[in-house]
Amino acid sequence: QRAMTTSTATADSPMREEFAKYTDYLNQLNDKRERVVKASRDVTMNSKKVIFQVHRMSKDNREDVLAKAENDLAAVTDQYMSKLVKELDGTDFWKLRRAYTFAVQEYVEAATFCRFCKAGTLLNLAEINASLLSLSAESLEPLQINVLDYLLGLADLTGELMRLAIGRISDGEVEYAEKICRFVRDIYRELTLLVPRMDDNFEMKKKMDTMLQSLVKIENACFSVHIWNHELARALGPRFMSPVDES
Amino acid sequence: QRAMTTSTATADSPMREEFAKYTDYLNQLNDKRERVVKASRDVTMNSKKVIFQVHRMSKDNREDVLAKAENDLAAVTDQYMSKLVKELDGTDFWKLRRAYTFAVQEYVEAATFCRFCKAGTLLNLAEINASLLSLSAESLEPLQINVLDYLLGLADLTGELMRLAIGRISDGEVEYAEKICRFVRDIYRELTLLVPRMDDNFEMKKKMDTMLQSLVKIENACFSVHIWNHELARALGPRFMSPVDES
Amino acid sequence: SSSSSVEKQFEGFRVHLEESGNVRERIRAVVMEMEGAVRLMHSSLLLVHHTRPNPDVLEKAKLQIEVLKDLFGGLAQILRECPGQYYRYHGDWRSETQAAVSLITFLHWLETGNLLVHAEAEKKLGLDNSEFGLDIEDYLTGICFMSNELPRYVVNQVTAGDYDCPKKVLKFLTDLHSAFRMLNLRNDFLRKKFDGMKYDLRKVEEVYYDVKIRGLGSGDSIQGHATQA
Amino acid sequence: SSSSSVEKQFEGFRVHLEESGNVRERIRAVVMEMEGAVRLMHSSLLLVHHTRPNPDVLEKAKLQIEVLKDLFGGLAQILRECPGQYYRYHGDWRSETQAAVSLITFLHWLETGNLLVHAEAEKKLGLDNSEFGLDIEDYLTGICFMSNELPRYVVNQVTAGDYDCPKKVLKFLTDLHSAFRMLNLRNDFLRKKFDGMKYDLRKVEEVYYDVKIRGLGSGDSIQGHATQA
Amino acid sequence: SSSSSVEKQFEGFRVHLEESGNVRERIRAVVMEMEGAVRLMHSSLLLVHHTRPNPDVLEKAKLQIEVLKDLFGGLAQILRECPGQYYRYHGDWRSETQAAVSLITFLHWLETGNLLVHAEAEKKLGLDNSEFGLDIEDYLTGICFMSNELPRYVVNQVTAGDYDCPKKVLKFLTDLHSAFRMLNLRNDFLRKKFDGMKYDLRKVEEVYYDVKIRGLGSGDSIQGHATQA
Amino acid sequence: SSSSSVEKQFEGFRVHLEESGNVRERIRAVVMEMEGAVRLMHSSLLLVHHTRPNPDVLEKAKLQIEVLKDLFGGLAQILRECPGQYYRYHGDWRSETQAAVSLITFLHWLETGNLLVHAEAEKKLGLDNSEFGLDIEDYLTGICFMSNELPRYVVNQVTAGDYDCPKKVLKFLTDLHSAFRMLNLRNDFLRKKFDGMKYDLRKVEEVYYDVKIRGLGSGDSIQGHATQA
Amino acid sequence: SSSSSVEKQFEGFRVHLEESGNVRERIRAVVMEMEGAVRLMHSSLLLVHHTRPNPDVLEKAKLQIEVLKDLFGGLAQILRECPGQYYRYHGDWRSETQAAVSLITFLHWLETGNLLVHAEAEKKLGLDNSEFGLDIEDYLTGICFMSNELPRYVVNQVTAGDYDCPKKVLKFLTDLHSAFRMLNLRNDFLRKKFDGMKYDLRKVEEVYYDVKIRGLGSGDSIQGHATQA
Amino acid sequence: SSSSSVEKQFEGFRVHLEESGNVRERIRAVVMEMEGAVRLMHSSLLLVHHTRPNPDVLEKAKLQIEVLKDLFGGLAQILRECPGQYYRYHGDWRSETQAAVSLITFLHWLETGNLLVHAEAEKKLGLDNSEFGLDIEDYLTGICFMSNELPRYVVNQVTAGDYDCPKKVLKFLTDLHSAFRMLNLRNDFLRKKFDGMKYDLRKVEEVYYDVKIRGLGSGDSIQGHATQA
Ligand SMILES: [Mn+2]
Ligand SMILES: [Mn+2]
Repeated sequence: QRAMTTSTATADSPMREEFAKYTDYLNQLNDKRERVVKASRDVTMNSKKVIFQVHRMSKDNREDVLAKAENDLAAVTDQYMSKLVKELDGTDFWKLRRAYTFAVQEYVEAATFCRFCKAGTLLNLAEINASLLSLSAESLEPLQINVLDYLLGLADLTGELMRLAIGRISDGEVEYAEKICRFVRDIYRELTLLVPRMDDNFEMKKKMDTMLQSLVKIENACFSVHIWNHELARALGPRFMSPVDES
Repeated sequence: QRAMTTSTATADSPMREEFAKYTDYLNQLNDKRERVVKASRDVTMNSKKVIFQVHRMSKDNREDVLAKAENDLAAVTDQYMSKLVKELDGTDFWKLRRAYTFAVQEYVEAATFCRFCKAGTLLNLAEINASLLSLSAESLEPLQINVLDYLLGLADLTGELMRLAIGRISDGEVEYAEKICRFVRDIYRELTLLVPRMDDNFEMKKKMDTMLQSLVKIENACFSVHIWNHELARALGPRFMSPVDES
Repeated sequence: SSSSSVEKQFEGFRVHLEESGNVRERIRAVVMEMEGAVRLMHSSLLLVHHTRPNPDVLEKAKLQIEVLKDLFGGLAQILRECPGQYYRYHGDWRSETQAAVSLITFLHWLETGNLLVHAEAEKKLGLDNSEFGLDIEDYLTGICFMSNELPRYVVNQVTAGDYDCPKKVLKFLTDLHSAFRMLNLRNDFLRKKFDGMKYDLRKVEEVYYDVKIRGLGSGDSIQGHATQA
Repeated sequence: SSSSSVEKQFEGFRVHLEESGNVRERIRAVVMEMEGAVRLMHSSLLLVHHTRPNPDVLEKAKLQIEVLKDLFGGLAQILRECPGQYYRYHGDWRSETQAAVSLITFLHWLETGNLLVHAEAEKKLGLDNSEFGLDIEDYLTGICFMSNELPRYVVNQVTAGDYDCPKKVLKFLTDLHSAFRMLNLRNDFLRKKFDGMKYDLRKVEEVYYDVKIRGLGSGDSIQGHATQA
Repeated sequence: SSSSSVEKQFEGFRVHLEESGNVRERIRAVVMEMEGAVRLMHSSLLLVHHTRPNPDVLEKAKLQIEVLKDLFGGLAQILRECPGQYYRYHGDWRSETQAAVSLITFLHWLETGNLLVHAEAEKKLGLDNSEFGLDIEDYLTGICFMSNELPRYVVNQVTAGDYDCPKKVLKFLTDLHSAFRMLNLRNDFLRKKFDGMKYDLRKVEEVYYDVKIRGLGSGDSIQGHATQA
Repeated sequence: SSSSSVEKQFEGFRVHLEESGNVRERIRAVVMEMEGAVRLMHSSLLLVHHTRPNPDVLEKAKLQIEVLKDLFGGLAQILRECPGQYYRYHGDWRSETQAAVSLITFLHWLETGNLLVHAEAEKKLGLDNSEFGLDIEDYLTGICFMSNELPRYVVNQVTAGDYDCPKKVLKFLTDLHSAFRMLNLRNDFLRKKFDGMKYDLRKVEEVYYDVKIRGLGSGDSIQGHATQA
Repeated sequence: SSSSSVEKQFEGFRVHLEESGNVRERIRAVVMEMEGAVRLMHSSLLLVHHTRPNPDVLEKAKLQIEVLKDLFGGLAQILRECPGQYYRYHGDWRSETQAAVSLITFLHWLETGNLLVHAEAEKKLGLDNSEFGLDIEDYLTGICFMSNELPRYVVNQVTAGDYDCPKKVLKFLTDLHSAFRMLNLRNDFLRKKFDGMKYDLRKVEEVYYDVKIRGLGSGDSIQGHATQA
Repeated sequence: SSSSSVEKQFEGFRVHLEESGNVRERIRAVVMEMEGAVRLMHSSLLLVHHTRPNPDVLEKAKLQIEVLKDLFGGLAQILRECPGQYYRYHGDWRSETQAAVSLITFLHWLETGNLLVHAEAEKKLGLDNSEFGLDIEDYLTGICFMSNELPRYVVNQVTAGDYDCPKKVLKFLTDLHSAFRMLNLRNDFLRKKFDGMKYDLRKVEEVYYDVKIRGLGSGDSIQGHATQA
């Protein structure tokens, strides 16, 4: 009968011992990847909630809303980013990057969004990474967000800033909108220089297109409110120019 | 200053109370979806492991290997499917289907694969669903896998059966391969009648193409071994026909 | 034999799928009628853009609500035969439902100046029983569509000489927008629609101030202007 | 000012990304050489299909191993400057590594009849330090590519008159396949390659029996045949 | 023999396919000329955006109508040889026909302020015989394309100082849009184009609003403003 | 007035579009039944891969031909009301017709070993009157689909013990392929399908080769073998 | 022998392919530098959106023109070695050339308000000898890309207080668009880019309209307003 | 004025583009004829698969070479008017050239058993002047296509009883493959086609194996078998 000879000899071949090692390696790697994916989903979802919280800001409630948002962000850092750090276990940051990159991008988006609304400045990668240092156990190499994920998160930030700008104009805060406009212009311009150098920049290129669209939306909004204000100033006459310029 | 009038009045509008209800609803739904997604990943990964275990089967170790596979499958059911059932919380089976359908398909694939290897029969949907009944608490409506997910899982099963058939032929079990061939033919033929009726059948149509390819691979393998055996039988003369036919 | 047990199960599936295929065909027929009713109601309501709103226009539009109610009743009837499967077929009538919501909430606002809340919308469409309700995301999407009509409405009303309209709409839309901000939306269709509402709000605001600086609204003079007059 | 602090940070990124861009360019140059070396080695080894294997053929192929070792050394050198970023650039030399593994393991099998295990492969390619190792999935993929050569080898050897070759290859491939089955593979590239190994195994088997029933192998007569002779 | 009967049949097919291939090539040649004529006419008509409309511009555009008429005559000639197959080749000249309709109806509107109705359009393009008519869906699609030009036209006319233009266009477009809404369109290309018409309408409404709120149109003084004066 | 003449025209369009919408709905209903009949026939015919062909299998498949004939009759009935518009709606039943042709020609070949020619196919499907025929490109596409079934058929028949099948199929397919090559196909769907036919031919050639080199077919003894005997 | 004559021929091919491979590698190196220079120039020019245009911004951007000129010189040098093969490698530097053209023509327009014509562009980029010129389609595509920048520019200049900018840009873009329309473009990339230009034109027209209707531009007083004054 | 200098420039572009458009149209006409000739030649040559090769079949195929030569002459004529632009239009006749090469080299091999070298191929197709040659990569791609025909040829010849064919083909293909391996191909279309050649080689090896292990070829007796006899 066919194949009689071949199927028996294999039971305890010397190869099997070798392959047992490979098996362990692959199993552990896959388990780790799964844990990282799960931790990442929590980071993503809760970072999104922080972003929504910031959008609840209006002229009158800014401090309260932002204080809550910062609290929520701190909770994301302490509860969920720390879990991600733990699951990553101090290694394989690059190997498993695809499993957590979207979460980290969303986290960067939330953190930089909070900072801009609070202080009008860009939260630096170094600052974020400094805040992550305390999360990992002493013995482990701490997770440090890489430049690529930071920049990808920043690209998404500009979409949120666009929404914010439109809202601020409705709320009468034209100067705030103009500040956002300048900020997004700066980021966009800086990124144009960096994009071609980024690893796998296909994704980033798409985000740059979206970013330009967002920027144009902000600029168009500033344009309409500007000509509108200008017409108003003319209508009211020179005596009444100043309060309008202040707005 | 612009917008002075509008931003103040909103704080305690009657709408807010209404929207607080909507907010709660959406938050709960999203949280539930997240939990279901996570439970689903466990089901998927562990079902895949069961399938690999079954593939370790050879002529000599069948009972042992399958016993272990069935054990593992039972563990998937008890530990991971039960968690999925719990997270689904007895409701929203259709609403959240997209969050768990791939997991359930993979589970069906694993369960039907085990059954075919053990008994040579098709594990029915009713049997699977019966085994799930015990997982949910008395008070809840139990998760019942729907026909669509079952059929989608079945379509994937044929890919595993193809791999199995090729392996069985190498292992000399030609009759086993022919049995698989007949089984896959039956499933394929039955499914051709059902596909057009399935919801969103685009996915299933793709799987049907893959299934036909798998079937053709099995048939081609059976063909080569058949003509090969026939040539052998001729070479050995009529006296030696019988042992070959038996193989 | 194994093959015949396979056959038997699949025969069961065939029956099951044929039934659900029939359900879909029946839903399709109702939905096509819903599309017609929505279209008619939309056509009737659009007239508010070209005249000052008046009872005749609104009454004609309201007639379709009853039609829609009956059609939703028809859907509910069909779905009653498939308990627990509302969301299986939900995608088939989704966009018509959203359009219907946008129209009845617009109509309600025209009549009362208030938002038709979810429970009332369900009631109006005869969806108030526990089996066949109005999905909240559909309701919210419908509200966004309604908001999209408001800038156009305000522009046309001002053109037609109603200078008090912008203020009323602005108040309503500001409240609505602020209420929407409480929601945590996933990055999906609804969020995109909500983004559009911001532009509606801004356009209405611009019209409001256009009217105001020209001293056109009743009792709405702004300081600068007032002084000037 | 805010704008200049932004600029400063981005200036840092620019430097960082330029550096990593340079790393990529340097890797690219090495990988192009690796591709050439792999191609040469492949060409040399292919000669085993057309003649009985002989030391000359193998020696010539082995020369390239040293070249590859040096090139991997070059890569390691580059990567040493970016600690912990092996997997950042890994995709850039992946397919060349897999091809290299397939060739050295095939060569090793031709010489010894045994599988070159992972640790030995690392050593042969000079990858044995902890910083720059041989990724296990790349090693396993390389093994699958090697397996793809075996049916062709066996067919050509039999044509060239070596009737004992099929048995030897069959034993080896059976063991290898059985060892592979221990792995839990994700549904990915490696799994697809492993599926191909099943077909290799079957083809080798057919050749083995072709030879056997014709009583061609040494000491390999099957009963029926033997009796007949 | 069976084989030769197959051959004979295929010889028949060869002739059939060659003939229809030739028809397509001849249609292609005519359509390429139509494309050119449409382009020229479009270029001429575009000048109305940059000046107040004047007879010279319109006359130059009208010259192309005769060219188009001849070309449609050429198509009709070709199709006469394939009775009953108008719709088989219809797709080949469809988009040029739609473009032609959009241009001649725009031109007609500029001259008369009225919609060029289907029968007149057929006549203008020499399509009035029963064999080769102007497909109604193509006519309607062309109308939608024409509507897309109106917002731009109105913006440019106001810039050029014609403040009465928006009112006139708005009246025309409102009527047209409301006539369209009576149709029960399938979910296809035409429906999508028609859905776009509402954006044209909205834009024209906004321009009319801009003009009116600033009291620019003749007989368009706003009440509030009037009092103020 | 101008506005009412527009209205009147659009009323005419409404009627026209509604009528053609109804035609499409009626066609849709027939086509859905055709799809079901085709599916049943396909499923019956699939059984020829499971066993040696036998009358029962073929008889069961043949039952559906009558069903299809009735359905095509239904289509013809509908189209009779729209003279000259066969090709307007043609796309709606095209793929079902092609599938039907592939099945009836396969069945005919199984019974007779000959190609069912176009005129016979038209007759079988009741399409033989001049108004509603079987489009030649659809017929040819159906033939290509039938050809795709042959490699699988031949493989399974040999496995089932019919060693003369490959020769027969090869003869048929070679003739068919060579007849097709006379056609001058445009660069379209049919051309692509025909290009695929060469893979069917190659596979059948290989099966015939496999059978012949092993001396399995009747009257197919190979010389080398013969000498040896 | 035949085999060695084959070998000899392939040795010739090897040399040929290696040479053209080297040419490509050298072109690649130059093109990568061009990409960098284009990027820097783009980034500098983006500043015109941030403020009213000023000499500093333009001077900084201009620095890169010299860099580009040198790089094009490098390309020309390489191509000089392969006479008649400009178009063989053309695709390798095409998109960088188009980007460069868009930037230098934008810069030139900012400085002079005129279009940089083809001959001048060639000269600026040092492409004025007969061997290595600026492909006309690349020049035209670059012009289209430049046009895409204008709507954004005009919006930002108005916001920055330059109310006369729209009129100037509109004049330029109208002339440019009308010049383009004379061309008979094939249905390709350039045609698609040109089709996009009409959206730029429409946006600039709207900005001009917005400015003019509010009486913001100098010498742009609107009649209605005038009366009121 | 500036505007008219722009116009003048674009008038130049119009002429330029029209000329190159005409060139493309003329090339298109020639290429369509080439496609036909290639198709006819292919059809004729395919007959070698169904019979033992014979002079009649080859002679008929050879007739088309002259046709192709004339058509290439036509192309050369057109290109002579555009010096230095061979590679600009090269893509337009590329695939027909490759197909032509595959056919004439296959034909040549059938007649002589040798590879038709590049210079001979150029000569056969009348491409031997310096202006309009046969691109080397097209020649090589054509060779790869020819190689794809060989497995099929060998299978069919063995079926037809020519057991010595595999050995001959194997020798030819092995030499060809080994000559190809000397080339350093870029990662492009040609490389992909060449990678496919190894499957042809493997298939031919397997056929040779099949013939040899059964002792069918002349002078191909297998040792074991011989002993047994
Ligand atoms: Mn975001
Ligand atoms: Mn699977």
